[in-house]
Amino acid sequence: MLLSMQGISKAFAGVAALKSAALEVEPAEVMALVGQNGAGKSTLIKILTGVYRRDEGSVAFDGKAVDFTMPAEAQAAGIATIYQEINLAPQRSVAENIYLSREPKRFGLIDQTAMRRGAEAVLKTFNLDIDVEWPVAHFDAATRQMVAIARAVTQNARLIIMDEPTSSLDEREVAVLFETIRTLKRSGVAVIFIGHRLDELYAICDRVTIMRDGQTVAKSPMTEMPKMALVRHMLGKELAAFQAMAPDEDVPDRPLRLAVENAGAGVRVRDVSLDVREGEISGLAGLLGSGRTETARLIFGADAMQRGTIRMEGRERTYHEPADAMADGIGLVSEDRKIDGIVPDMSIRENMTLALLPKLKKAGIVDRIRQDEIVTRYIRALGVKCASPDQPIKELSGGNQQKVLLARWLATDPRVLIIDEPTRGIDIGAKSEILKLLRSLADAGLSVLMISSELEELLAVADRVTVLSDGTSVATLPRKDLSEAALLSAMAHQAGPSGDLA
Amino acid sequence: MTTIETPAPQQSGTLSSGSRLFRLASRYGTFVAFLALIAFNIAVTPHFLSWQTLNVNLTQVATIVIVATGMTLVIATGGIDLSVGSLMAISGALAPMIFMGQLWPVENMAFAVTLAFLFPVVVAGLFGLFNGLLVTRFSIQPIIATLVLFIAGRGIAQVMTNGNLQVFKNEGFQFIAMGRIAGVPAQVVLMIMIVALAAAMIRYTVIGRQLIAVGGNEKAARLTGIPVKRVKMLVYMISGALAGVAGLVVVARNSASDANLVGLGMELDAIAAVAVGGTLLTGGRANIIGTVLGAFVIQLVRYTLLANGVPDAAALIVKAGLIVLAVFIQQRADRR
Amino acid sequence: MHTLLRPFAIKSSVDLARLGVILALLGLILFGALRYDNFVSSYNILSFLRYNSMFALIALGMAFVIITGGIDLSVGGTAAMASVVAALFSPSHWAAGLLAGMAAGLAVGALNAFIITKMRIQPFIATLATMLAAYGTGLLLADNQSVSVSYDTGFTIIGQDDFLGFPIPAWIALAAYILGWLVLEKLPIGRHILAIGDGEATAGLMGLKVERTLAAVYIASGTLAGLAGVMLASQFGAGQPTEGVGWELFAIASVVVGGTLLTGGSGSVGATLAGALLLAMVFNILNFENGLGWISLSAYWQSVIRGAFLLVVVVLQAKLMTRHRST
Amino acid sequence: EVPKLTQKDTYKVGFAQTESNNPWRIAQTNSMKAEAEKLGFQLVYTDAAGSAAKQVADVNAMIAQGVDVIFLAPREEKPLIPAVMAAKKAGIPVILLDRSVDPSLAKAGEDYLTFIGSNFVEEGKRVAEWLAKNANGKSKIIELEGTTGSSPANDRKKGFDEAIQAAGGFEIVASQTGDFARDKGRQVAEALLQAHPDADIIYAHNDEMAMGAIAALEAAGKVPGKDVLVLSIDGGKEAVQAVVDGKIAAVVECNPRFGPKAFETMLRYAKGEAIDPILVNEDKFYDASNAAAELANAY
Ligand SMILES: Nc1ncnc2c1ncn2[C@@H]1O[C@H](COP(=O)(O)OP(=O)(O)OP(=O)(O)O)[C@@H](O)[C@H]1O
Ligand SMILES: Nc1ncnc2c1ncn2[C@@H]1O[C@H](COP(=O)(O)OP(=O)(O)OP(=O)(O)O)[C@@H](O)[C@H]1O
Ligand SMILES: [Mg+2]
Ligand SMILES: [Mg+2]
Repeated sequence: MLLSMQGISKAFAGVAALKSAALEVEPAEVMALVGQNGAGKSTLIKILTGVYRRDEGSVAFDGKAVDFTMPAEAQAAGIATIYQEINLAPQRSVAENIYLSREPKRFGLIDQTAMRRGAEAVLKTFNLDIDVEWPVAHFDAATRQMVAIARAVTQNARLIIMDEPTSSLDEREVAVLFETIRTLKRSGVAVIFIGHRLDELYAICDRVTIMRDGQTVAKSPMTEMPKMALVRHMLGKELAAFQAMAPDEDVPDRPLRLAVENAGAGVRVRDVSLDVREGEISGLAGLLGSGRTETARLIFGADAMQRGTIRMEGRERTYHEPADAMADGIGLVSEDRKIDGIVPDMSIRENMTLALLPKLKKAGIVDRIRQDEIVTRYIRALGVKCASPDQPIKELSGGNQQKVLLARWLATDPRVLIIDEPTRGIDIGAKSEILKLLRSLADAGLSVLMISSELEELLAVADRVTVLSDGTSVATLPRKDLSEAALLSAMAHQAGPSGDLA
Repeated sequence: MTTIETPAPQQSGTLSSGSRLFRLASRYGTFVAFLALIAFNIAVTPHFLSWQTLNVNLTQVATIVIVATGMTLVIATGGIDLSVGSLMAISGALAPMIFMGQLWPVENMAFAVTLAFLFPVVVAGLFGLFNGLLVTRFSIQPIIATLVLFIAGRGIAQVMTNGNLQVFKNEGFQFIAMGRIAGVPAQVVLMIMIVALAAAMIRYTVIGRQLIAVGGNEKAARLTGIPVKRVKMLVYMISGALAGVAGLVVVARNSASDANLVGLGMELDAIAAVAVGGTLLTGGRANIIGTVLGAFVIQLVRYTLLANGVPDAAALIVKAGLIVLAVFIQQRADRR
Repeated sequence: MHTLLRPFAIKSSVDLARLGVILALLGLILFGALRYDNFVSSYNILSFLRYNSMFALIALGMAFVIITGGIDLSVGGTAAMASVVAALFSPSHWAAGLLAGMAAGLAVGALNAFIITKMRIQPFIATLATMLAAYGTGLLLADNQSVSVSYDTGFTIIGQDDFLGFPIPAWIALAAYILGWLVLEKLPIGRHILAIGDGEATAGLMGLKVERTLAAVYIASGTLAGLAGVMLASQFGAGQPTEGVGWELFAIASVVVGGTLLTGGSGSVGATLAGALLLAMVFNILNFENGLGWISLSAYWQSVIRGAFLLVVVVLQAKLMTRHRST
Repeated sequence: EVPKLTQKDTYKVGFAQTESNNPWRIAQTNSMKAEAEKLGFQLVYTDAAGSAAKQVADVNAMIAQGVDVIFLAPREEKPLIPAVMAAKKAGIPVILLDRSVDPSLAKAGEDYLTFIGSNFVEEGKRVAEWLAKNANGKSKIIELEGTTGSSPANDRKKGFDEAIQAAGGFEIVASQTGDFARDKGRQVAEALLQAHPDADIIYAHNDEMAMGAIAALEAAGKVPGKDVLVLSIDGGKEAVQAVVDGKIAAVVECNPRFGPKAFETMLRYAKGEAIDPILVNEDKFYDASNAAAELANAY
């Protein structure tokens, strides 16, 4: 056995995150680690790699008892880790990030050429052709994720841990990643794969370990664990159905709420036109780097729009600041919760009501009673797993943070909600809850502009999908024309020169 | 398929009463340090237990607290304000010039004194606004942005007075430092009012919560519609204005304004008070009461060393050790 | 991009700011040369370099500290204390003075490292405290007075003599800067320092030995401050426990004018040198301006002008950076 | 030998001031400036902002600019030696004002022309001697020192402490720095009076701290001049007025008006006259007996 973690317990400030959890991995196998948001997956991993110290339990790696006190030791022992929140040094170059802490050297000095060549070579195997000397911050989330994966893969580790590696990847890249994992497996490397997309787990994993509430509740070969059983173990109950929720027919005569015409700024958004109507979910699809996030930021006034017009409920508007867009009833749940979303040291309560604060005041003073009422309501409605509303949001698991951010915007009662990758990092139970919630809000009159890389999600809830390619809106598919094939072909057909699908 | 039997869920969140006591004690780390200092003084320092001691320490700490309150707000947004000492000098130089008729003739003394209270504070506030502008409009890092006025501000005060000492006697104006309200020194009353207002602002008002959010994650704050720039300009302005108030107190207390020395080194005392009080310099938190306690600790350390005849050189070392110790205790408390 | 051009590529707004400081330095030199007699005389250049080498050394250490996202306020106090220690040891041997002074600096650096990495106190507060402690120790050791160095053991050569026509302090500073450049740009630890400045937690997760690296940086900064203290003692013939006030701010300003962000994660050794020289040049120019006799600048106007100059430099730099960012 | 000074109509003279953060220094600078203006000389003025090292750099900049004479108010005895030597090497005569340099390293009449000024040790001593005669049974002293490490603070302490020891019957109950500043002086006096309520003499190293001490006394409900004797050094107008008012018991003058004497000495040297190595300022002593009469002459 390569890795054996037994009886692991860990409490944060007296609240148990792990209660005697266990994890075992054989050499050359891909072990799926699944569980609801907050089940303790990331914590278990961080205990293994020495980020946190365990309260109880034992860890054996490669037959020897180990107790890493910092990630450097785990790395030296042959464990490479891609953490859930992508951990790269943003201002350092791609090449440096891949080789950080084990730089190639010549005469004691860093061998820049070897480093660049090496980085280019690995990234080529991931079909990524980028200038490796640019800072990582220059690239989008997906590219960064790939760089993090490349870094882990090139460490010659015996065990690679991937905590939700695919959450910001599109299908092409997922395919590339899986090919890489298979290659690793063939060379005897074991992989721990944490993820919420069940199809992916079944596609790549050999065995599965299921966690619930800080405990290991089941483990079995993947093939012996039917989907329904897996979900039941995970949730501790049956899953509510997750099917098409959008009405089958178009309702063309709904009034237009938000109309964007020929919007553009810089090179990332060239020419985007899209409509969001009253009471509908309008999807925004596109390959990685097609400019969806940038478009959302333009509409919301977070970046300056250089060309084009925005019409909100018929009136032409210019938004210089997010506050302007908010005043018109627009909200944006941003894609990167760590950078653009949470205020880490503030409590859940405060984070949830941040956007709402100006409306919560009486003579400049926050109305605590209403605040509490709203917070309690949304914690219950979205099932946020937390010790109390006063807990700092940074202590929540990734998925639960996402729920708080969603609540932040729902609480403002917006007329248009732009939502960028709403279910990233959210467990399957909560995912269908969130989609259902969005759908019912739309049915009640809210207009949603939903950016998603998961086509099935768009297919399930969107009334209409606009497809972006290389910063340009290339197609708008009405409900009746929506299908995975249609979306893919629209995305691929118009893919720019850098696109591989042609 | 193997399924592990789920053990009965354990009760979590229970703590032994001993560790709970420790948590309680260390949660108020600064307060404990403060009490320890008082106990030490009662035992060692001659004539410590008297009203006059309290009076001396309260009046001396007032200016630090006033400045440190503004500093806490600035630090909460992730900034820092090095210019406070220089702004004290500017406001301290301006006030006597007004009621001594050097700027414009004094026709009505009551009016001139009122103006001498308001005008310098407004000017200091405007200089603070200037800091804020540098930080927001030009995205200059706070240390450097406020370093500009740290260097130039005292020069401005010196140029205004030609470096000369301004000696004056003006009962109306000096009430702010010499007067008593219900037996309590006026500057102490002023200090309490400012602290109470600031604490209430942080805790209860929208703008207070917003400035914490700005310090905690500026990008996220902007995306929730918080007017980040305006919030920042406001805190720098408040910090400047409060430094202006402190400058008035100092010159009023001394019956003299010396542009060269008023507020010299105040920025470090204020920052130390904030840090000892448990507000992280990285922003995203503000603990006004902690700052007050921090300032009290620093004042008491100073008093203790003076009263016990510790020579200056050794006093510096002791002060250094105590600052580190106090912050250490406070941080351990926070982490628990 | 053509491979030859690669190193010159402006990949970040910070690169542009660095270019700006070098241009500003050249501009100021040109201004001085055209306006004042004897400004470019060898006497002025050499005494300028001799005097400012101390500050350049401190700025170098500060640059590394700031790149990690920290700050070191103790450098001035450390230099003062080290000058006293060096002076006290100088009678036995010149090398004893040199090493003792550097060791004193190293000790303060190590104390900083301990307080910051082990006690986990923020650098600003930790080094504020050690600044006080260093001054106190220096005053105690010196008995509140300047301590004469020995003129017999050759200790004063370090600060007062020339080598190949250049002041020895300038050689020392130059050597330190070349070493610093090598460390930052060419050695793994330099990259680690940058990565730590980018995000300490992240760097830890990427397997860097954060504490050890941080400790090395603070120790280096302390040692460089110690070396500056040795120069102070040697150049002026005395250990001076009350010198060094405000040196830390000068060093911080130099680093920032050199385009290094206080938020850490980026920085350049060369531009720091340019920044230090630029700010020092302002003093030199003000002295010459006084000599012209057009305006007899009072000391007060001098500080207003220095502040205004700093303002102009940082505002221009900020403009450069935002312009670059938006394109 | 000291470099020669040729006789000219006008000169370019350098004045390297140490700092300008107190009234005394400002008076000194103004006096120098006024005299240079009167004579029509070009004055190159620098301010070292309290740093001996910067002062050396300032002197070097003066040398580079080719001044004829350098007036140097050395911040410290030892660190300014390189400046004196550099000027000598460059052929520029140096006149030291108000503080001297280490006599074992540089000599008057050899390395520099002369030293004009007062003797800080002597000042402290004069205060102590006055006290010995006029204390009227008061004996417990609080001493407010100048800035730690500065030579006037060290010397005024030394002169006073030694003489008061010699006089016998006195006790210095506390001695702490007030940084030569009024505010700090007041705060320190407040704390010390609190810890030592029996103190009945306050000796301050300069007027500013003495004024602060008076404020502290009044705040503590004591009467300066009656309950507690306040003594000071510097003798500026405000302090002499306080002597007249009975708040300060006695003050030793330390006159900052160096201009006339400094330039006169320089011109005499240019004419070829021999100059004494030390030109001591005649400093007055004010107490109740003469303060009212001398008030008009105080600086
Ligand atoms: N640093 C911390 N301080 C306090 N509580 C924490 C901390 N880190 C994690 N927790 C808590 O531990 C529990 C497990 O969190 P963890 O991040 O391991 O969940 P996860 O299974 O990775 O969830 P997700 O799928 O959302 O990423 C959560 O309840 C979380 O709030
Ligand atoms: N593989 C890549 N190589 C170079 N640049 C890239 C790459 N991927 C993205 N980018 C940059 O990102 C820009 C658009 O990013 P944006 O985040 O708007 O896209 P997105 O469609 O929202 O993608 P995501 O799925 O990551 O959210 C592109 O114009 C490009 O400059
Ligand atoms: Mg997780
Ligand atoms: Mg995106």
